[in-house]
Amino acid sequence: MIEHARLIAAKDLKIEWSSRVLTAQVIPFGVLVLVLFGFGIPPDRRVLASEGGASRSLLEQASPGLFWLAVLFSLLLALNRSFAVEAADGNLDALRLAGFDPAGVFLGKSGAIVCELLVLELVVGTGAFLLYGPPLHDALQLCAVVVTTTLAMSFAGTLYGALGAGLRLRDTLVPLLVLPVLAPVLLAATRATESALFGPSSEGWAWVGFLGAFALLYLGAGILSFGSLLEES
Amino acid sequence: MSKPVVRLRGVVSLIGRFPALAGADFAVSEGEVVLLQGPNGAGKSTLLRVCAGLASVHNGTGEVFGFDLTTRSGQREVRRRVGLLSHATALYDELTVEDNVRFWAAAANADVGAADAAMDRLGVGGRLRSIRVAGLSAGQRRRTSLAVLVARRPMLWLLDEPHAGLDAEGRDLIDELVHQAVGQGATAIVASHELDRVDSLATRTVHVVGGQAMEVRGPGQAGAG
Amino acid sequence: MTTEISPEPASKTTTMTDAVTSTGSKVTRVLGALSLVSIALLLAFGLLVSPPEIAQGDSVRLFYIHVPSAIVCLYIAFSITLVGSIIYLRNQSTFWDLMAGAAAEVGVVFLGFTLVTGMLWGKPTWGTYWTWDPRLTSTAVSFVLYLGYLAVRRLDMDPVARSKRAAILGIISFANLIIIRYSVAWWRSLHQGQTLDPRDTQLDNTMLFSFVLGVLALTMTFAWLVIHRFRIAWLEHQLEAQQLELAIAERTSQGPTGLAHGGA
Amino acid sequence: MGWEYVVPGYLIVFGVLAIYAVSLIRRGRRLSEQLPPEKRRFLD
Repeated sequence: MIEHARLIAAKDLKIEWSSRVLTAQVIPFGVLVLVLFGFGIPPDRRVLASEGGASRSLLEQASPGLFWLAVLFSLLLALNRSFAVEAADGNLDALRLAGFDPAGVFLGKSGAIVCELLVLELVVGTGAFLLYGPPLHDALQLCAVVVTTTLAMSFAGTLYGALGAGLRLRDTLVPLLVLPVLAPVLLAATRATESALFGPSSEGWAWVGFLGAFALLYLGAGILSFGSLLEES
Repeated sequence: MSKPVVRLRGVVSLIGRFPALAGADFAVSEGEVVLLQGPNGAGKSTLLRVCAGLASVHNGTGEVFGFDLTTRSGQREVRRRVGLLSHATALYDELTVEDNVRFWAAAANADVGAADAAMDRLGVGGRLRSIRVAGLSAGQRRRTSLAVLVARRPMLWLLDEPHAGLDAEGRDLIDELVHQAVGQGATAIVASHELDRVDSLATRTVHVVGGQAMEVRGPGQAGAG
Repeated sequence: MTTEISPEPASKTTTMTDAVTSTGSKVTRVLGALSLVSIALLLAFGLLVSPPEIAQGDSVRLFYIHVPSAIVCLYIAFSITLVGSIIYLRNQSTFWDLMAGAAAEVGVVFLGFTLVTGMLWGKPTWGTYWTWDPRLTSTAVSFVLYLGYLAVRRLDMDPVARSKRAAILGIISFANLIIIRYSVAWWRSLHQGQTLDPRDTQLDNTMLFSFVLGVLALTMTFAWLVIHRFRIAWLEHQLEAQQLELAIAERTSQGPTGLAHGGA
Repeated sequence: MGWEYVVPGYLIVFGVLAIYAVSLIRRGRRLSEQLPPEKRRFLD
């Protein structure tokens, strides 16, 4: 299973590396979304931070949510790409014929998405710090949030991506399925990032726990159901 | 002397809601090279996909290598043991020839040496190895796809119009490959319109018409055995 | 799905035998009558007999349909979908597959009612149609969640594979439903208290009776709708099976004749 | 107080219910006409 996962992940990353879709299209898209948020939310508007009476710009205050929204939209592109590659030219049949362990395929595909998202988050996150200028209260917590959220989004996303695999309506169906499911993840990631950036940390760790539990749940669901999803057309 | 490899009885298989196979009876023994013949839309491709464990059996019974095609676990066992060359080449455009062949070979637990040997054998080794599949000609794609098949060393070869899009040299190569595989104990089912080519190869011809398979005893072709 | 068939063989039999041509039956007719009576009673008690509430005034009357429809869809409908999906995955029972789909569709309708009445109640009470009330927010997300489930059920693909995908989705959607409600409630409880909790409402006896009536009326209506929706799905399934048999027979008949031509 | 929200609420809910119920009945009639009676088993 692990060997199969490694094969699939290596293959997907190699495809990304050689086609440069991630670096040339998805990441610029994520950064663009960040910039466009600045048009929608007036950058000069200031709000009172909850304690101490210091004021922050509205964008700075909203930066955690905006960042994760940008990541979520980029995830949809990455997912679409990940399954478009398999849908082309009878590859889905070939995957079935190859005798892959379905759990391995799930782990491999979601693993590749995790790697891609982490790269994307590094770039888009840097962009968010530069554009919105929030403080950083707890770097360790921020890392924990990023890792758990990435896992949660990738596992759930891959499961729903496979649900749409091989269908003509995939492009529109997958976002409809994924977005409500990831709504709690977006919520939790935003709250946790808020406390990692602005403090206090205590509340953030609870949300990190929630994100971890969500990721585990979808890891299990994906491993169990990928056989039925992928092996029948 | 000859063990049964494929045994289908009254198989109905659907594409969407269309019965591509409507009660097909079909049997193949070990070491045979069976030629499938028939007009377009007769169900040849679906017959091959059923034998590959890909198309599901809606009605009837089917076994390949003794594994039940009506169960998912049986289908999974069958899939591991067959090689299917279909109209689609099942290659990743963005990857090189070498990456593609090695990926699919590794998936089937074949070693790197087998993959390399297969590429050389099909004439896509050397300079072509490091070219992306997107940049290949149709014939070269097909050769690459065949290299994957050869590297996997399947026990049952399912070839759907294998000669299409290949030059004379490539066609000879296919015949040679099938011959060699059968010599080593494999079995082959070939769907083709090019009778003159396959006649020399086939031990038996089966007509596929209207989603059914009909035995034909052509001149000079003894039945199974 | 059903319009493109040729009705020749079927319509002949129905004109000959004088059978009922509807999805009704004795059970559903009784159930339908009871639903209508209880709805009439609900309208009478909910709108006329019961008094306005002290704090909310007449808008409390929306509760008599808001809360029951929430109970019906969240506790009954989607539970049926969950159970049906599990049973289908275990033994490929067509009955439970179709039942899961029927319950989900009617459930989504009731979820829509919950959403609309909740917003209409919010306007006079909170001064706005939409507040980020945990119940309202999670209901809206769940609504989209189950719309997705219904979209998968309508996909044009191999019916068995579709049923399997739908069943998997039916199970994880229920888990998602819980996750969404839980997380949204947690989020709101951390940030701001609710101005007016629906549960604090003071109910006198007539109001309580109207509420119970609402639960009764909507539950029976739900049952009636699900049974009819299920029967439609069942008929569609039968019709598809019949068409398939025809198609197979037609294809089979092509066999020998085609061979005679090809083999000659 | 509140009647202007109560009335539309009741109208929407029971209106949609009525439309939905009628559409189900009609769909059922149309479908069952296309099937022989012995296929109309409802398992209830």
